[in-house]
Amino acid sequence: MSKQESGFKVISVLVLIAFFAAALLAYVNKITREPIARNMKEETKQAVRIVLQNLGQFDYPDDPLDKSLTEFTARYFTAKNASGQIVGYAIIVKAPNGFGGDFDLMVGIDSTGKVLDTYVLNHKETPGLGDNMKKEDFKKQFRGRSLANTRWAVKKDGGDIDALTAATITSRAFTAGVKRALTVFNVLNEEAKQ
Amino acid sequence: MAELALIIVSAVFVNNVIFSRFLGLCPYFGVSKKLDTAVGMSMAVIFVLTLAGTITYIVQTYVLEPLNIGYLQTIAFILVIASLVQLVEIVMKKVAPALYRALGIFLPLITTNCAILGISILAVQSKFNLLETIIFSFGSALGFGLALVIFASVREALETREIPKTFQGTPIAMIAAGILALAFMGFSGMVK
Amino acid sequence: MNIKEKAIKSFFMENPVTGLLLGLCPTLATTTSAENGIGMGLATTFVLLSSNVVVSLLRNVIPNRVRIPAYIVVIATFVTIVDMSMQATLYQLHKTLGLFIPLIVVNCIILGRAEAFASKNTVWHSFLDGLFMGLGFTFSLFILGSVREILGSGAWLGIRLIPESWNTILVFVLAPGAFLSLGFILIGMERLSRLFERGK
Amino acid sequence: MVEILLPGFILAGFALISASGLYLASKKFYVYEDPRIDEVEALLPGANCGGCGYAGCRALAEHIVNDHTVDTPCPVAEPIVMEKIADLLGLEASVQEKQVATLLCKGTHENSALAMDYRGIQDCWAAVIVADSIKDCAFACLGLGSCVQACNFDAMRIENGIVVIDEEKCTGCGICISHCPKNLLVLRPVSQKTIVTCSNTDRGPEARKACKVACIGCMKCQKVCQHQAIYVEDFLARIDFEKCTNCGDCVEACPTNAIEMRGEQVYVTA
Amino acid sequence: MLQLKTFPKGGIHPSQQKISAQASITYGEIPKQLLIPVNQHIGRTANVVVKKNDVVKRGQLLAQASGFISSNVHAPVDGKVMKVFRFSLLGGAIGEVIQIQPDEPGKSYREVLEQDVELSVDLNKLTAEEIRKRIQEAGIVGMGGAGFPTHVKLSPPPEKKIDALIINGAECEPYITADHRIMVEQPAQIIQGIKILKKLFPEVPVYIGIEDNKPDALNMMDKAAAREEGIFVVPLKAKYPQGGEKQLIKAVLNREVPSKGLPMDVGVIVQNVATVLAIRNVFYHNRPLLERVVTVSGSLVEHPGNILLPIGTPVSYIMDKFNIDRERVRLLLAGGPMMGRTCHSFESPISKTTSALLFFDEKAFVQRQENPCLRCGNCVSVCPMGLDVAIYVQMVQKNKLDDYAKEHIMDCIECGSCTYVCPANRRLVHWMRLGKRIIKREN
Amino acid sequence: MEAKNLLIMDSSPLGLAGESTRKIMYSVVLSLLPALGVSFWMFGWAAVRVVVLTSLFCIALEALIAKFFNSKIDYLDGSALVTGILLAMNLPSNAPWWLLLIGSIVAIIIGKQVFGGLGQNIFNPALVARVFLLISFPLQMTSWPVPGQFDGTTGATPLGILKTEGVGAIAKLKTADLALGYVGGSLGEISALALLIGAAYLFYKKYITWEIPVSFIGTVFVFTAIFYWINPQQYASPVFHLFSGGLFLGALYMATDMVTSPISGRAKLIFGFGCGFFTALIRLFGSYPEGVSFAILFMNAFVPLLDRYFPEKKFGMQS
Ligand SMILES: Cc1cc2nc3c(=O)[nH]c(=O)nc-3n(C[C@H](O)[C@H](O)[C@H](O)COP(=O)(O)O)c2cc1C
Ligand SMILES: Cc1cc2nc3c(=O)[nH]c(=O)nc-3n(C[C@H](O)[C@H](O)[C@H](O)COP(=O)(O)O)c2cc1C
Ligand SMILES: Cc1cc2nc3c(=O)[nH]c(=O)nc-3n(C[C@H](O)[C@H](O)[C@H](O)COP(=O)(O)O)c2cc1C
Ligand SMILES: Cc1cc2nc3c(=O)[nH]c(=O)nc-3n(C[C@H](O)[C@H](O)[C@H](O)CO)c2cc1C
Ligand code: SF4
Ligand code: SF4
Ligand code: SF4
Ligand code: SF4
Ligand code: FES
Repeated sequence: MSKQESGFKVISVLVLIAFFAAALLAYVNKITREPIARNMKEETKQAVRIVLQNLGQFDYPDDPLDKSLTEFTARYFTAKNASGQIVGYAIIVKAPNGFGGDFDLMVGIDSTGKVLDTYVLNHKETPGLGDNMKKEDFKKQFRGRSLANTRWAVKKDGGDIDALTAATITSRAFTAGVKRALTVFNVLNEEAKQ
Repeated sequence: MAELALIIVSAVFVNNVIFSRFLGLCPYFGVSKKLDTAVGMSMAVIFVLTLAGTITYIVQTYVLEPLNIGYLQTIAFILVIASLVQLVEIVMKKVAPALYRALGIFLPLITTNCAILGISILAVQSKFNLLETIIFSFGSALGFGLALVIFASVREALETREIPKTFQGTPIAMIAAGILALAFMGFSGMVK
Repeated sequence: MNIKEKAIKSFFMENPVTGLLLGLCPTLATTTSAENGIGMGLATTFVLLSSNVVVSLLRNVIPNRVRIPAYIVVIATFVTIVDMSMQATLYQLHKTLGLFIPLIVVNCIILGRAEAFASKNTVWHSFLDGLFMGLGFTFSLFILGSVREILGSGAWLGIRLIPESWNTILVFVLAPGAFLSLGFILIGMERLSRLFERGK
Repeated sequence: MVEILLPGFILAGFALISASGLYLASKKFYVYEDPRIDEVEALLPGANCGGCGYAGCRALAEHIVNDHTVDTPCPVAEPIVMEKIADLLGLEASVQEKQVATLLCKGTHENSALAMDYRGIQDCWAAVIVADSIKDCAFACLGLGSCVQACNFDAMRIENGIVVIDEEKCTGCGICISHCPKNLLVLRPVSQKTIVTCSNTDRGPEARKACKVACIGCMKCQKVCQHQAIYVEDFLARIDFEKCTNCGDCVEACPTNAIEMRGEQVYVTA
Repeated sequence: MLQLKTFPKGGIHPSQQKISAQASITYGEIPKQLLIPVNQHIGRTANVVVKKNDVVKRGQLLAQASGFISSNVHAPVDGKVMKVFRFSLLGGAIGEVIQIQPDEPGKSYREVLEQDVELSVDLNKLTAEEIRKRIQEAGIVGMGGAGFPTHVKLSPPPEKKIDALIINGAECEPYITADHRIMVEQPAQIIQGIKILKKLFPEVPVYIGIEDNKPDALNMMDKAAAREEGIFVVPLKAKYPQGGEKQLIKAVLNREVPSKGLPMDVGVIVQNVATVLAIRNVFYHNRPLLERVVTVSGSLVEHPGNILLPIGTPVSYIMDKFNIDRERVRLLLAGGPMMGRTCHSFESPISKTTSALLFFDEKAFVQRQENPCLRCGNCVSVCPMGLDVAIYVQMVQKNKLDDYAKEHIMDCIECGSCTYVCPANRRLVHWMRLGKRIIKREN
Repeated sequence: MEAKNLLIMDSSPLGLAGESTRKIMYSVVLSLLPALGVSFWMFGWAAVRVVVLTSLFCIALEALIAKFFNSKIDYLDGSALVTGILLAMNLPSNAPWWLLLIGSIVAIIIGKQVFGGLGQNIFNPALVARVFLLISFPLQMTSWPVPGQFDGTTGATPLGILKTEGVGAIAKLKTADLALGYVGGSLGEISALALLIGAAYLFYKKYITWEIPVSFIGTVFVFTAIFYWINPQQYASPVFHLFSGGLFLGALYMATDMVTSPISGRAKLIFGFGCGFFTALIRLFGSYPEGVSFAILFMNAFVPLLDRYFPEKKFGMQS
């Protein structure tokens, strides 16, 4: 064993390695930055397309806008048809108090305030239970519902929504999330009218 | 105040490092054969993790973020943690030999314990402030220690039981850990 | 060394997970499905392979005293590269594996192999070692992932095996199931190892 | 270019700070330790995985150096590493003739009958708590196998009331010896073929009564031995392995078959 | 009613079986031959001082103590030394015995005793040294079971101040009634013995502890002690193992002998009643320890009784005398069923510590298959020493004794309560004894 | 060995009190009869089916293991039966047969036999199974048949209602109903009174001691009382907590399992306190409505530590 390596050599080798490592990473970062950013946006865009797919052709901005209400904040995309008319919104809200905490929910709403579709962006609900909220069986009951035509609570709490079996907590959060999105819609709709 | 208490409860029980986050499992199974060792290891982890959480927080907020080089997070953190552990070891050996004999021997083990890096990164991801980061790191380490100490005592007790040959050693340890994880599920949802 | 023998060894007797009990965190955390297991395994294999090669290349340059920090820096570099490129190409998978990609850095297997093998062997041998160790790791992740996916979700590699209306045993995709499955898999692998050993 | 160089410099800065910090600290806080610990540690993988049961590679190295043993192998390292460490510490014992454990008793059920109906815990030590011997001979092998339990190499078994040692499997580790409450086991070099298979130190008549093949201390073997290798003490013949040539004269002379020739007879010329 | 004293923690109530309690002490004859064990005590082996064909007189020294903690052995009758050899003793050990052919076999031992004149003893003239010296010469050892040389016990180092003497008349073991009968029949003599002991420890109160299941003994001793200053009879609530000295001290004085400690550490000396009687005989008859009362009982004994026998009498003599069918005996116990030791030879001789011989057939032996421990804690709750028996035993079985267990296992008094109550039939005492052996072997 | 007229040699003592494992286990079965009777009365044949099936499954599994792996196992010693019955008492009466089978497999194999069988397990087998099932099949394990109605109506347990609907929803429940069993729940948790009667028998036989039940139930009472006192609008009353859920079943029969509880009295008190504390914690703040099983299982892991640091008081420690 070469035990008496000089302090200088020891330090400089490490410094050099660190330098090259970081430089390499910076280079890789430069290459991948674009695709990553695109991936991130793409995911949301994909979601927007899903929740608004019944609208036919539409156009919407690249980045969502923020909307703060008193109790919560939301982000939204405004979908416009070829003639620039608002045909719907894709609103991202936090669904509060799920089994695994709040989760991000995107709700597509048409210009009349009816729910088109929902999409869960990321969540910590239990696989096999809470995450059944992504399933068609559950999602479909929300289509066409508006703030006015529905009691926004699960049946157990005296509302109109059928809860997922053994996942009432998730269902409540989900329902509350959709309701939030509709509230945001109302505000946006008012603003747009003005 | 209540916020901080919740962070601790969450880190110790609800999101226990071992049973919920799956971090630091190698030392968990490696160092749990004897109770005394487990206690020493727990102390060492508590000390180092709290320190590491603090320092990585500083690195992240004052160096990486302002310079916009977040992608160096992993490499910078691990470098800082590794040096920190070694520095602590060197200093402790000289300054507090008694403490070193009790805890120091565990220090090298800790560098490659993914709980340290994992918790540091999680603290950053959770956007905690400095105080919260410290509490979070400390709580997580406490959770690790709790899990480790109970488990070590269980494994010592298993030594005196008639475990079938096939299951002796690691398999029964895994199963015991599994049952313990079942018990820890009871804490789920206590803190969101 | 005979490649076949080496393969059997790193898949069974010296399998990082079931033989050496290393790298447990990703093993347990990311194996909720067979697919995730493979993804994690391959990511690790890549890091293992590259860092083994680089460490082997640098083995005569790096002074003894800083070899560990130096290796860590090398490994961390590759981990970050994997991290970024997965995010760029396999976005969904990267999202599920989450925190455990950066944590490959501290996966004990990698540093262990760098130290135990690559720092003392030629580039080619280190490459092979990294490859087989990595594949052995992937293999056990795949097995564990399969067991948990089949029992916990009633599916395998995403293909539903049992009718939708049947119940699956949810625990297996949760934390307790990970430990329990690994406990039983360890026994199976031990049996297999002994079989191969005797076969020799 | 800047966006590539800047991170490089930053991390290099980190490295510089930590490396020189460590360097200085290791100078300032230097503590003397057995340098061989460092050497052993350098040989170990340094993965610090704890797989060996010690808290990291250094702890294992300390154990190896301080306790002077390589009994705990590192699970990560290639086996050659442990050999190297053994070499480094000069642990390789000089080559010795293989030793095997040997039972100095032939008190099978036929030769020395059971004196009681022992129903306690089936363990030799447990039995001697209840009775000094469970056979007629007070010195006989109890045949309850405490030694068998202790052997790690599966080299012993109980047959017809006494323990039989598989000399192939026996490694001569000697663990069994201290596990026999009757002190009936000794290590002997494998080439030593002549053995007095008795430990009874009672006078002739009593010994005879207790066991058919007991040594009765008649001195015939002592007289017949040309190498002064066998002698009687306390009414029991004993062989000096140094002097014994395995000529077999004593075996012939013994009236009770208490001396035995193991395996092929090998004559060693002085 | 006054709350009777007893030790607080643990203990059991095994069936008493004191069937020989009302049988007066009878006397045996001198058997055809005697086998005198050389070692009947705890301590160093005595040196045999006679050889083959020597003619010995009653009371003559046969073996000389080989140090302070050792004890003399004397010839109980006139006779001739036949040989000295190794033989099975009661309780399974093998040890040296001196075979003596008596001159007058068949002579009633009572007659022999009656030849000993009763001396008058002037207590005031006796000095402490002299008392200790004569007890030592007489080969007195504890007759309560352990056989510890009495002169050693009676010579505590000066820093241990003795402030109480306890006379152990508890006799808590089932079946045994030897001490009981002594107390009923010879209370005055016992008091004489106590008064000799009191000379060694002047002003120190003496307590005679007797369980309440022996009302006649309590009554007799009470009467005998009533006239004496500083001698108190303490009735005790029957509970096994009240007679264990640590338990007795706790019951009588509420003092706890520390772990690994001796009674003298709490200022107490405990002597068995038979020992006290033997001491008395040293002074009133000038007779060393030559005989003792043995209870003969068990399911195969038609007329259980208590018999005074010269030491060295073989069991076979007793079997003949009590008409015990050899063919049927499968279990021979020296001592009671809780602590007594099994024996395997009818020729083994009784010794200074043999308090009872019990004869049983196969039925008495409970064939027990050891089942896994349920951790029910019965063993722990009855252990008078507060040991975590079940846990230690699991460790012993796996050879995984930790320091804590090693520290405490040695405190086991082998009373057998734990095994008695274990629902899983575990041989706990045997394992505990094995554990002690292992620890001793390691040291 | 032929040892016909040789004398028997063994270590003392030679007498035994005559207790046996079977006696203890079958006494436990006996003591469970009142509670079983109540559940049969309330839930009808469905309950009988659950009890019979789990008992059979448990015993049969042990018999199989005895046949193929370890002939030393005495599968009729009653412990498998106790495990089976207690598992049944933790399940809803409408549990499908496969759920019972999986539960029995988990209890006997993962909970007991991998540790070496009777007496060797660290964790309570029936509870391992119950928690395993609860987590795996929340659907089946959270819909409880309503007692006295045999038409398959299901509802939530009082604690379930409390958790999902808040304090207001439980106001209409009467304590007497809770104690006597007129509320939804698993077979064994519906009647505290019947359980108490059975436990009194075990207590009389000294198979269980007072420490664990008293400190367990007492701790739950005290903690829930504190929160009730702080805010009765948000937290249910301690009396409600006492008589709902599996508290009595857990405290009297499951935390007292001798194999998986500590030995000394002091340790038992602490064990009971821990069980009570975590039960209250989970009930008040967790997302599971009931915490008894989790709490006991969690405390089971502390038993080796408790045994070690709170051993029996040693003789000779009085200074
Ligand atoms: C392991 C486990 C995970 C669970 N995950 C969820 C979940 O993700 N979402 C949810 O609403 N309930 C979940 N639950 C169920 C709740 O604890 C609770 O029983 C249920 O929400 C209320 O039940 P109900 O729908 O039957 O009224 C989970 C239960 C268990 C055992
Ligand atoms: C090595 C040893 C030394 C002893 N020393 C004394 C002593 O100095 N004083 C004393 O009163 N007893 C002494 N004893 C006797 C014990 O206190 C006790 O009486 C004896 O072991 C028998 O106890 P048992 O019949 O209760 O089992 C000693 C015992 C032993 C084994
Ligand atoms: C469990 C146990 C029970 C005992 N029972 C008695 C008894 O009943 N009577 C008695 O005299 N000694 C009994 N002993 C012996 C005493 O502890 C003690 O050794 C004796 O009283 C001391 O007196 P000695 O030296 O005169 O024999 C017992 C010992 C033990 C360990
Ligand atoms: C008082 C008592 C309570 C018991 N409680 C349980 C229990 O809750 N769960 C169980 O599986 N077995 C129980 N058993 C049975 C037995 O102890 C159990 O199967 C062991 O844990 C298996 O080793 C109990 C036994 C007794 C005597
Ligand atoms: S213990 Fe060692 S010496 Fe004894 S028989 Fe076995 S291998 Fe040979
Ligand atoms: S040799 Fe000794 S230990 Fe082995 S069986 Fe014989 S008596 Fe027992
Ligand atoms: S452990 Fe010893 S002292 Fe305790 S009850 Fe058993 S035999 Fe008696
Ligand atoms: S009495 Fe027997 S079963 Fe009970 S704890 Fe003690 S050893 Fe175990
Ligand atoms: S992978 Fe080894 S500690 Fe996490």
